Amino acid sequence: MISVIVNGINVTVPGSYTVMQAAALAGFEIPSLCNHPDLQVQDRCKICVVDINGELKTACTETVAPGMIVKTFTPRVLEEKRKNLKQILRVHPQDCLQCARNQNCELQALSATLGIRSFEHKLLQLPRDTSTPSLIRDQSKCILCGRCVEVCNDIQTVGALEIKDGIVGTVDYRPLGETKCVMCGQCALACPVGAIIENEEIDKFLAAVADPDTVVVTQIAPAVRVAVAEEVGMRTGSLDMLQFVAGLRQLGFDYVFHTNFTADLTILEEGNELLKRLKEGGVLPMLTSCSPGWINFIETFYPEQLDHLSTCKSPQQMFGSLVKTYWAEKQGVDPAKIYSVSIMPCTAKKYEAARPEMNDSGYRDVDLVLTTREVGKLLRMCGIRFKQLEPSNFDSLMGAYTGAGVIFGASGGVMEAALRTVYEVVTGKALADVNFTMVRGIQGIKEAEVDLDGTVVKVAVANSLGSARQLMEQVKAGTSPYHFIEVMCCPGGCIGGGGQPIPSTVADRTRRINAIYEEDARLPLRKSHDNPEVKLLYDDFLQEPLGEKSHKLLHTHYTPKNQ
Amino acid sequence: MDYKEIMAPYQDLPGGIIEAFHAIQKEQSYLTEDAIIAAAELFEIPVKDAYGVATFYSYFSVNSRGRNVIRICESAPCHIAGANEVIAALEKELGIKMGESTPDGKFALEFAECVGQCQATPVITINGKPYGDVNAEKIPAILAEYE
Amino acid sequence: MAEEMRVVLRNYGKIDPLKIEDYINAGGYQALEKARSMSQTDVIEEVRKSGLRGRGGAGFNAGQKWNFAFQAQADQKYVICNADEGEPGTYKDRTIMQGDPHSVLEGMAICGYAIGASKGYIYCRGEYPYVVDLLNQAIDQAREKGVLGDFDIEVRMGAGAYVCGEETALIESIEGHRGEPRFKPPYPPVSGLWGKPTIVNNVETLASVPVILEKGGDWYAGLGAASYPGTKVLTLTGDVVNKTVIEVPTNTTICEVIYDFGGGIAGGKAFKAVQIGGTSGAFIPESLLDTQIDFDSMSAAGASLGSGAVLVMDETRDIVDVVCRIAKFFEHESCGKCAPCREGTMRLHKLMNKLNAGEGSAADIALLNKLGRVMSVACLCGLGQAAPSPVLTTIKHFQPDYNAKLQ
Amino acid sequence: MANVIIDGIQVSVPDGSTILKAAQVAGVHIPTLCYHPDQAVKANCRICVCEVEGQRLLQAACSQPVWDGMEIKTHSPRVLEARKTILELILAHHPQDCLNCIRNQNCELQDLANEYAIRDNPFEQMVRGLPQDRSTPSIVRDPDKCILCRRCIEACSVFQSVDALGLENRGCQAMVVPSLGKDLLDSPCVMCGQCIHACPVGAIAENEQIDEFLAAVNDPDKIVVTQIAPAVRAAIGEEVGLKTGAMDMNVFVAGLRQVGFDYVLHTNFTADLTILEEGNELLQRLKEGGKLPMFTSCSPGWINFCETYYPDLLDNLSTCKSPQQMFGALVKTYWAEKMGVDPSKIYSVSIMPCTAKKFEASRPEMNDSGYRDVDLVLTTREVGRLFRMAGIDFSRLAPSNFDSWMGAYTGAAVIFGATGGVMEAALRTVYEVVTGKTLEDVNFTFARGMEGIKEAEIDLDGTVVKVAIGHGLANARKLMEQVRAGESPYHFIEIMACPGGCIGGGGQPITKSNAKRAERIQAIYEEDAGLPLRKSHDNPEVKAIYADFLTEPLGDKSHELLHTHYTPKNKKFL
Repeated sequence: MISVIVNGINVTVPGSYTVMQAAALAGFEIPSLCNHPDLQVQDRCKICVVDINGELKTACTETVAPGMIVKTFTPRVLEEKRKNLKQILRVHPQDCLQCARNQNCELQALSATLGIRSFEHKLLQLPRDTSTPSLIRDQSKCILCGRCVEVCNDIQTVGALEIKDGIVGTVDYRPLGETKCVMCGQCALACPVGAIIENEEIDKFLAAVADPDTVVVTQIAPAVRVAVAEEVGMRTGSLDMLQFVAGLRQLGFDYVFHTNFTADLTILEEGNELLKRLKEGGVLPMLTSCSPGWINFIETFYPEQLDHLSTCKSPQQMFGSLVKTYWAEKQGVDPAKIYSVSIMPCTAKKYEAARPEMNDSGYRDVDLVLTTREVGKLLRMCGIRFKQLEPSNFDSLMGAYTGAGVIFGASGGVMEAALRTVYEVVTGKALADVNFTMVRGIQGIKEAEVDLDGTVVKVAVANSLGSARQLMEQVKAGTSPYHFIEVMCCPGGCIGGGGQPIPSTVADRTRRINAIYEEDARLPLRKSHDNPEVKLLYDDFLQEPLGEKSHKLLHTHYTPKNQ
Repeated sequence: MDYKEIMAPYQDLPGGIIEAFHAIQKEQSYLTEDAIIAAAELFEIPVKDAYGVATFYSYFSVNSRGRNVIRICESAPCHIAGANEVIAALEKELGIKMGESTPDGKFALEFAECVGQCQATPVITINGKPYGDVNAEKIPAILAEYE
Repeated sequence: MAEEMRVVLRNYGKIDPLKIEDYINAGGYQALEKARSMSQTDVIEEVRKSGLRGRGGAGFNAGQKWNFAFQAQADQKYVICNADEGEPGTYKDRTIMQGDPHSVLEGMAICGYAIGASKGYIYCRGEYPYVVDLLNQAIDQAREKGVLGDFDIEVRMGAGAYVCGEETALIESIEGHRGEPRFKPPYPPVSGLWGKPTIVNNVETLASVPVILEKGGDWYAGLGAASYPGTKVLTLTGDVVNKTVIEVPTNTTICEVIYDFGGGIAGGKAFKAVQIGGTSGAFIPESLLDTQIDFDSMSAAGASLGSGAVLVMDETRDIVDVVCRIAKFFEHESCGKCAPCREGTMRLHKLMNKLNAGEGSAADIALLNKLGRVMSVACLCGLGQAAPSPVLTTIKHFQPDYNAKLQ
Repeated sequence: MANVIIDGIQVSVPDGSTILKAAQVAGVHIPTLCYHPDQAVKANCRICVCEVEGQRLLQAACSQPVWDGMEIKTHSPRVLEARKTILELILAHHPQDCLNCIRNQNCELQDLANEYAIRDNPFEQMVRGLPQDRSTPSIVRDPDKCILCRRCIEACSVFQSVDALGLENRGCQAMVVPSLGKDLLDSPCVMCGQCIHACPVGAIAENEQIDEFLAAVNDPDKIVVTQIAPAVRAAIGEEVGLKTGAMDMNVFVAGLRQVGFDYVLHTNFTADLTILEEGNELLQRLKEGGKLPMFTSCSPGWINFCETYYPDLLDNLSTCKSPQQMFGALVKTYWAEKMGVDPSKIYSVSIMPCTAKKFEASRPEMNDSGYRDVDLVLTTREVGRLFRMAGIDFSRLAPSNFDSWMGAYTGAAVIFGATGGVMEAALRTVYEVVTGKTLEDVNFTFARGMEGIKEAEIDLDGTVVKVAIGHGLANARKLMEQVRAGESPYHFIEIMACPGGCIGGGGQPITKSNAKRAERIQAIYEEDAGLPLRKSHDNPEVKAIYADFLTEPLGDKSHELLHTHYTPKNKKFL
């Protein structure tokens, strides 16, 4: 332990502490732009300068030393901070009033904090990169903090972004759509400003609502509810699902359904697929296929392993093809008039919905994907105050769900849901305890062995593409010991998706995961095969898992990406 | 100029400040600061309100301008009847641009919206008196009336 | 061949406007006398029954309006004659006041009796100083003759603000303020001039009243179109043979107005467009010429009767140029109080200028449409709500003119 | 009662309620911009437009009354299109400089732009390009940022009856301007800064002088001394994310030391002193037949107002300087002597809830110490910014005591921050001085609260003194008209320029509503009640200063340092 004096206050801290951490303990927040709680020290913005024994140094890089005297706020320090900030502001567009990160921007907040009143402004107007349906990069707004690069390379191991010639950008300055980008959007969560954001499609939604001939239906992904509360100033997970439904009706949705419904359906299809592969000697380990960022990743980096993927479409796309067939038929609605909107925690879902093959219903299966953030914007735009809203039920036929559907939102959830069903199907017994806690939590790779009446199934769960890569290297080498692997592209699973509220730090993600399992625990039905509307769907329409209709509407194939 | 004396007849007229401003402008064609202050005192309203009124109406000017105010209608009917040629002719004749006054302080040239003489477009007014079916040839004679 | 029907202009050109005796000899002030022999409610009922609707543009039933003011309890009420005829292309109120001022005074006095007001104002636009003189003379004569009884009328002069044609802006102006409209409700019949119940009627409306009292509401209701009975005074301007003022029954069609009364297009050219109702009116293409001029028929055709100005344009006219000029008018005349009008009129003009200069794009036209749509429903008063009408209707009906100027 | 349905929610509201009121009852949020809870309805921004079933026109929620059976949609596609378009229009005419705007992160327009997710504004960006008005030491106007909501005009005219701001021109040329289109300094502006609170954006703000403070701190030869005005503590917490009144005084002192003050003293000290001087002045006037009623003179906005609008009544003003200026004169004389420091090295900074104090400190006559008595005035907001710049976590900061000689105070001084406080403090002292008895209850509750004019009769052992309290200059005007007409029944009148007194001063955290002012007042009286000493004459350091330096109230030294005179303002344009 080392004692240092920060602004005249004596603090004793571990020797590994940076000055920034020591100052925080003494009660002084040292602002910074490039610093991120989950990432490495970047030391790029130089905003965190402090006076250490009379010298100006960055607080994020300096570690404490005995007898150190630190001053975090002197006229000289402030002048230096302002000078460094103005250096960044100099080339930053002054368009806060039209920026997607207005009022949720670290640069804007810092400018206010440091009382910037004037600065030299020489804007370099660079083009916006709109080459993907998922993400928009606005290079003009980049402040060179490097956080996106670290996330893309170190956490996701995608390597679409790099720092070269002092510029943070795509590899070889190529449009994002021509890089290895999997559109997971983790970069958007890391960005302190508006340099990388989701492709906002609010206006398309508003136009659909304004069109009296259109029936606007929506599905809500499992991870959305817990996080959307954060967008409207409520605690994580505190928004009641049925009030959320009421809020969505206020926004103009004609029918509100739940992706949880097709999550349950996925379990029946995918569980049976797994059993079939186990029984009939199919390609193993089988890999889950719900996460479009993950699909993009495997198509790009492990094209030769595509056979391992379950042929199941993601719940979003299963839903899309069913709503314009099964539901339209039952409801007596012209499918041509249905405008199918999905609310997703995910930016890659925008890409998935736009895939050319995703039109098995005879129409675009999903017309529009809105992220949690975009729905948050809509809720704020329409002034929705959830507390005042009478709870409203989901619409029927595709609105019922079980706890198994809910936990799809967290890493390990698909695995746990599958195990709940597979166990009962194989053994014919009721599970004594539906909680498979060994697959829960935020750690990158989790594994378990499950005894199905004598057959031991080995499973693994990975979240973040860096973790996925580890498991895939085993698969590729033929050394994978697993029968079934769940992969979620984003750290923590969908609750940490690229479309989720900003910030999405590990702490935020953990809170959301907890909220997911709390919801699961509260529900009367927690096993997918108990979902009454799923049963009805098989009785009335699909007949059986992996049947002909299922194959047409619920399954797909994958193609290698040649980047 | 004794502004208060000019405005006195309107003093007891509720809301008579607009009439009072008209009266002052009859004498000197625009409203000076002193005139506005005098009006505010006379009508017992804040100066800022008197100023607000003086700058709201297009007939009032708070800037010095020529004695005889020529206003050219440029509303649609006059516009299609050739108001632009009349404007050009006036500018040429007086040697000033729209919005300016002649150096001798005799004329001010201003745009006006419709003056309600649309049976005889294009129309100009001088000190409120309308002249219809104006064209470039007629202008010298009209101006001569104000020599 | 359609024929003029002179109700409002019954004495126009027949009497000396400066001789009250002429007016009285022509039967003037008898309606007022008759009204005063009736109960207030009967007078109002007679006017209501006539179906007379405001001739200033809004088309509200006059009797109903009077009834609101009659019902309102107050120690003082006012009648205001709106003579702030500011719509470009309109001079019918001037014609009425210049030709037959007493018909207006009599109409005001009848209204005053009906609602219980002893004081009237005529708010005459600043562009008509000579009319103000004439009205003052007429009022003096009427006072001398004692025909107005205890009803007093004062003339107030505007000072160049189109927006003062809006009744609450007009009231503000009489009160000596900036002519900015008030938000409504409260409406003037409940709270108007100095917060008192006030009727603001247009010159033409008031000039119609004596005849209605004299011949009966039923008689008037039988004239013209049933939903908007009576006659309408129109002023014909632009590329029409007869630039003149006419009065016709309200079931007359636009075609009849232009060709029968106006003598058709001047110079042997072909018709292109007509803008009716003043500068905020819709542009009407040939295909709609058979529309009747009454309020409801015009509304159904996406147009308005407005003040009754009829601006005819021949085939040579550049619609975009004319609309650009109109947009400048609104930029100049917006009072600046409400944001969509203050900013919107300026943007309409800027965008029209851009298009007119051949620098515009299809996106600019789309933006004009959006802006116009919003202004027409969100502005505080009629000025901002109507300002986009020429733009929107020409984009709709004269698309080729716009396309020809696109970049 | 009218039953209405808003976005499907049924509510019953009194007849005549506006849609906005009904929406509040229903818990439905409708955005506003020109609307101000304490002002008249303006309906000019049109942001609050809603759709009423069966109507072609959208209606402004702030002005449209409901009727029984009315069905309202607050966010239908038509409504959203209108609001977005109106915002785009306003934004296209507003400078894009959030990153260096004084209202960044505390701006109603920025909020709305965010709420309506304005992105690519289709309207071409235009800025008026008008010059900033920096003519006064208190207030900076940036007309380019004005959105013409007119809230400042109403604050100036209706709350304050100052009539400095009005409208000029019309249409898109319309502008809010000081009278006659001049600079603020040439207008009747009293620099109270109430317009700043009313402004939703950065078009009117205090003259920010943080950099001058930092330069002084940076100068090793300067001893930076501060005084804190009574109303500051109650509100400063709001600037750093604490609840109103939640900032502990001694933690606040510690915070001030962190940002660079060498000595932290308290204006409360001279507030107590003011009571002794002013109380004795009142007694003298009562006894010797001086000019009555006597007016308090602590509030510089009020002094400006009196000098501007009631020059004929200047003799009624107490000759006492304001506590700020008494402090300024003493810190460079008495305190310098006591501390043994060179007064020329003292840089005297006062932390004030007030913008007019900046003007007061710059008055040429305010140099009785032989130096500028007060070198710099920082408002509560500016100090809040300093705290945020320094990143101070107040929950972790150890409390620190005031420095001595001019740091002690009583509850009587604390309540100077609220309307009625000076009166109550004076009565606590005057009563005991005149009667020689101890007050049983020091709480003169009649003097408290947000009511515009408060009055009372106080029996001082047989002598009945009539007093009145006015806050907000419109109320002051009412009392002054009585005085001018010779009809004022009062002996002593307290006036504070700002609604609610100093807690509502123009330099306080931006407050849109009187409700917030009432909260701060409560915090003030809670502090008073918690103090051991609550009467100015009990202040030990005040006793010391009379014993050591001043000798007696209204004595020679007092007259030299603590009293002043007033001069009529020859403003041509009232």
